[in-house]
Amino acid sequence: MTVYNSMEMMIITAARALENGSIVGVGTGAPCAAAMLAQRTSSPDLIIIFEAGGIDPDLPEMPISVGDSRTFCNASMAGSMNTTMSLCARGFVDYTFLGGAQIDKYGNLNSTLIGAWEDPKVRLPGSGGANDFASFCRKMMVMTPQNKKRFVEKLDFLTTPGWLAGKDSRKKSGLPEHAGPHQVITDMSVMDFEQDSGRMRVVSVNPGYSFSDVQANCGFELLCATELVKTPEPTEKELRILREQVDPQRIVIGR
Amino acid sequence: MTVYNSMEMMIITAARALENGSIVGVGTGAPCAAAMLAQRTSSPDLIIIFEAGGIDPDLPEMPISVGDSRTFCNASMAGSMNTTMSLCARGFVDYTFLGGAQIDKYGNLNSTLIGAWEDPKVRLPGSGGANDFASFCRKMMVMTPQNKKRFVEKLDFLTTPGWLAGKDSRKKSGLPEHAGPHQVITDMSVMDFEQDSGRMRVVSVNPGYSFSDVQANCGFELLCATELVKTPEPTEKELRILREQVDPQRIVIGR
Amino acid sequence: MDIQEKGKGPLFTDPDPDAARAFFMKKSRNKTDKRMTLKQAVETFVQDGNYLGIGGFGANRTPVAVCHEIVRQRKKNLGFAGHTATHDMQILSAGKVFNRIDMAYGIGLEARGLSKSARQYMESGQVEVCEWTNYALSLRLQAAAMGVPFLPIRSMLGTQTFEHSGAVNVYCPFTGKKIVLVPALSPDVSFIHVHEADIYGNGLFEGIAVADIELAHASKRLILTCERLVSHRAMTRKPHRTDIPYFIVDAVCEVPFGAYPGTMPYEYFSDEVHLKDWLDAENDPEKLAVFLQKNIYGCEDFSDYIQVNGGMKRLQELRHLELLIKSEIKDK
Amino acid sequence: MDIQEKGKGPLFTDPDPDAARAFFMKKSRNKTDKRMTLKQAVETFVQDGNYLGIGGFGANRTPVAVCHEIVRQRKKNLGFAGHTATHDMQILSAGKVFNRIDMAYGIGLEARGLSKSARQYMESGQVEVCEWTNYALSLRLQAAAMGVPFLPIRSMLGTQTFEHSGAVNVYCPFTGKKIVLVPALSPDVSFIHVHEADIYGNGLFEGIAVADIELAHASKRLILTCERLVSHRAMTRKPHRTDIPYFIVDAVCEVPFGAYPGTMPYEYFSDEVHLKDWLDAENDPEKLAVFLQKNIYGCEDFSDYIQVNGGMKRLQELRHLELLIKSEIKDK
Repeated sequence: MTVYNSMEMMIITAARALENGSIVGVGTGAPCAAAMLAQRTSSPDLIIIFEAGGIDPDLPEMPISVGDSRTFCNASMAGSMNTTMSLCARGFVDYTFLGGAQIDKYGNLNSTLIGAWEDPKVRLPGSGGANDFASFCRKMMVMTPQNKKRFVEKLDFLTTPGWLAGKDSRKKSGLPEHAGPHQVITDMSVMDFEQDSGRMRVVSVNPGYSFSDVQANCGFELLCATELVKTPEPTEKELRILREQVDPQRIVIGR
Repeated sequence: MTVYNSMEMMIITAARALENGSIVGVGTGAPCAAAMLAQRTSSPDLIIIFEAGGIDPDLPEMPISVGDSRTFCNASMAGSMNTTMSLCARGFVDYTFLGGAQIDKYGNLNSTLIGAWEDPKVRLPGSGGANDFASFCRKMMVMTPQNKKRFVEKLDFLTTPGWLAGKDSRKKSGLPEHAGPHQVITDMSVMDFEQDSGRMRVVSVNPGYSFSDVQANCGFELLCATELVKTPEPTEKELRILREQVDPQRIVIGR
Repeated sequence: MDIQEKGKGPLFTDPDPDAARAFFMKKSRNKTDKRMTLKQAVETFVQDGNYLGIGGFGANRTPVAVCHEIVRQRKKNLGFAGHTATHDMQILSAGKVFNRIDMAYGIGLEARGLSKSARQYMESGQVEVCEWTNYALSLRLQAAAMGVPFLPIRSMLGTQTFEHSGAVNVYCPFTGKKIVLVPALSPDVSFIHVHEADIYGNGLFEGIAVADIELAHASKRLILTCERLVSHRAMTRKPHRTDIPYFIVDAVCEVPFGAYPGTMPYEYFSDEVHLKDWLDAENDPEKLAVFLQKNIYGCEDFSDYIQVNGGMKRLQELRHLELLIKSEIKDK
Repeated sequence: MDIQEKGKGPLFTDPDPDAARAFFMKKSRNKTDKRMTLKQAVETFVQDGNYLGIGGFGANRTPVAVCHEIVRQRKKNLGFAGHTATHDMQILSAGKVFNRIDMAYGIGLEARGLSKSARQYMESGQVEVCEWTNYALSLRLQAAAMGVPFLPIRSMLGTQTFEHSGAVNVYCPFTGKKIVLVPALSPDVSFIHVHEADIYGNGLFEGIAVADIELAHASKRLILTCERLVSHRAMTRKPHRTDIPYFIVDAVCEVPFGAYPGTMPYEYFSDEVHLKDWLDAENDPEKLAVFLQKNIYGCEDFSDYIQVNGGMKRLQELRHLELLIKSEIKDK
């Protein structure tokens, strides 16, 4: 029987979600690994772009920075931040992967601070390009470990927009149409967002986990798909390519 | 005694007006000849820029188009229209030369049409970059033949801003500060604009002309400087450089 | 937003970025071989009534071959953005293929004179006009390229150019000063002539960019004509030189000398003799008809047109002019 | 303009383009030899209390040498724009030289971890913060570069990032939809590290531009550090490669490896070992003091710093890493 760790499972699940022939805006780490794996498995025509200006690189290895030379290695274009952000704003970017210290039931993210604005317990990096990507890109993906510290009823700070206070509220906000949270991939489950309410909903659980395990590790009430399925396990091929070609130094999958 | 034609006189007078170490945005023809002459006489450090993106070229000959290859020949930069216009908007461009079919007493220009908008007698090219240059550049210069058809009480169409309805009106309009009409150079005289009113004023008359000649060839009432002087005549050196180095084919001075 | 004044001019295109998003979301991102003949490209992507964007400036790096093909195919009721439209407008006017124009500069050929065809067509009442400035049109394209509905500009204020434009002015919330907002402009289809392109549509040009980067991204469809095709490898070896990324491009047409009789930087200078012939022909309708038959309607494609006007020998002379090389070779 | 909502964040700079115009009008346009030592340049152009702009992205083509010099000269009460400020912010925080920041991304070093110095300094209450996104800061610089008081952006809406920013939102006069306006940002002085520059200040870089073109034009004063000086002739031979025109530049400092320990495209890769040493040193105040003494305060200039960290031998390894060349040479 195949042995793999939860990070490998998350990356492989994310890779499968990326439609061939689409464009994904990624950062470093797990999301980049997922995109590179997708290119080598189900989505050979997946196009990767980076916030700092790298467009359609042929990644020789995982970049350390969103702006290092790997991000435009043999690329179609080495542009600028405005090149990438303009493409996102015009609807050219189909997927983006974002994360944060906290996420709520509408997929809103906090990467700014823990505690109160006036006197934060912990100051975090801030939005970076996350708020822009989440505002512009069609489908926002989140990869994160499942626990109550991260999945909270109320964010300490709303850095990056999910469905805000529900789908209607995002529509009213003035944010671009045809964009919003799409999938949340954790070590226990895969979740999407209910059509009308925009609330997080468990659609599949990973091997060894049940819906109640997921709910028990979430700080807010989760919806459950009418037909809850098991998340398909990684194949030998996916694991081999991930380990040998995408992350041979185990920088991400070794965590 | 030196022989020269009125076009040569106008170009040489304009060249003398261009302060060394400043930046001038020019088009083709006489203004470009004036700038090239200035670089070869009184203003060796004059910088020329073109609307289409040519910045600080070493002009090998007079360009035929504001965007032809001469306009960025051995230039510091071959940029874009936005590069040039942004520099103008930020106050980097000290002079610009503009013209038109009609000019009024406040230095407003018409290059759009003759007759009425609804049914023009003659349709002209339009603003092009003139309205932008006149709005942004510090000192707008005009070189034009002096006659009543061109110097009119009321423009058929206000394409490009001079002092609008007077200095205050330009201030109130929202147009950038530190910019406006500076000098009008004709075959008969040199005119500036009165400090407070922004009305056109004759400051010097060319050899063989008097203020009344100028007024007689102007469709509106001109002001006259308290000390009206004679426009200095071209020197042999200026004429030689203009004829031999700037416009050897007499494209402009042959008109 | 409190509008202080509003231009009377018509908007020929929808400035709403969400409409553009809906279109771009469906546009293929695939790296497919996009080569076509120019005939195919214009047949496929230019529909009667479309709004066009034309690259270059004046007669410099202008996609002249595309203008010929549009006239040859006798397209109708087109609109276009005239930011220093010179020889291109002269061609389209001779063919009477458009009925509306966003006009910043047209009719004139800069220092060369005025085009009678363009002038008469503009005065004929057959063309609806909206007034702009060159920079305003450039910013309208940039707004569309950025996916925003407008951009601010500090020119046009206090003039009739504003009154007859489609712009508005408002008070700036940060400075309290009046400022103009120009609406985004998304052409249905645009044409840009570049030096090099690969078969997927990555494009590169030399010299000034004018407003071509903005135009490329603003346009729903984009046809690149190029002096020469190069390998994808050659493009990706120097990604910082790519001016246009492949996935915004719909067709790639290799059209050597595609900017003739205009200038192509470092390749060939404008053919002033031929451009003068154009202007002269316009003085007499019958002369013009013959001229158009000879140079456009009677030509199978653009290479015929080049042949008719001196072919390689003439182009060699224009190359020398462009590179400031004296054509005469002294006898030894 | 009817403001719907207004961010609570402070504006550290004046967004009025007329104020910038008054400054730029007086700036010399002369082609003078602008070479200086970095020490001179920072002494001359960086005053306590200035607002800084720092080029590059993350630790890529970042003017690290300038950050060292600012700390070495113990500047005080500076402000700066943190658009993906990583190692640069780490250095400035260790030196405690700033007291306000426009923050889009900071503290973190991307995948490398978080800087304790930066975090503790940001949590110390000594730093006034205004929240932004990376794109918002890039557009704020672009607005200043364009000489307009603001630019529109469709992100930030509905979030606390907006609430704690200095932006406003309004209804678009063309679409009726809500849109955010971000105010222009003009740094007092900025620093950009490029591959090549001439003595007048024309600058050229390879690879991604990030927001450096916008930053260069937005800034009142601009210091270029370059890997190598080249002749003015060499620059003007390919004017379409010039990224920064000379007359917006105040000083040109030739600082080879000036982006070390960050990446310089096609020249050298980041020194991850040294960057880890930085992060480790921050775990213990005394260790950090010793580390800073060794790497900054105790160094005469940046070349000392390079020497202290392995000099040419290490840089050769980093060059191989950057070019994906295996360093080991097999025995024949």
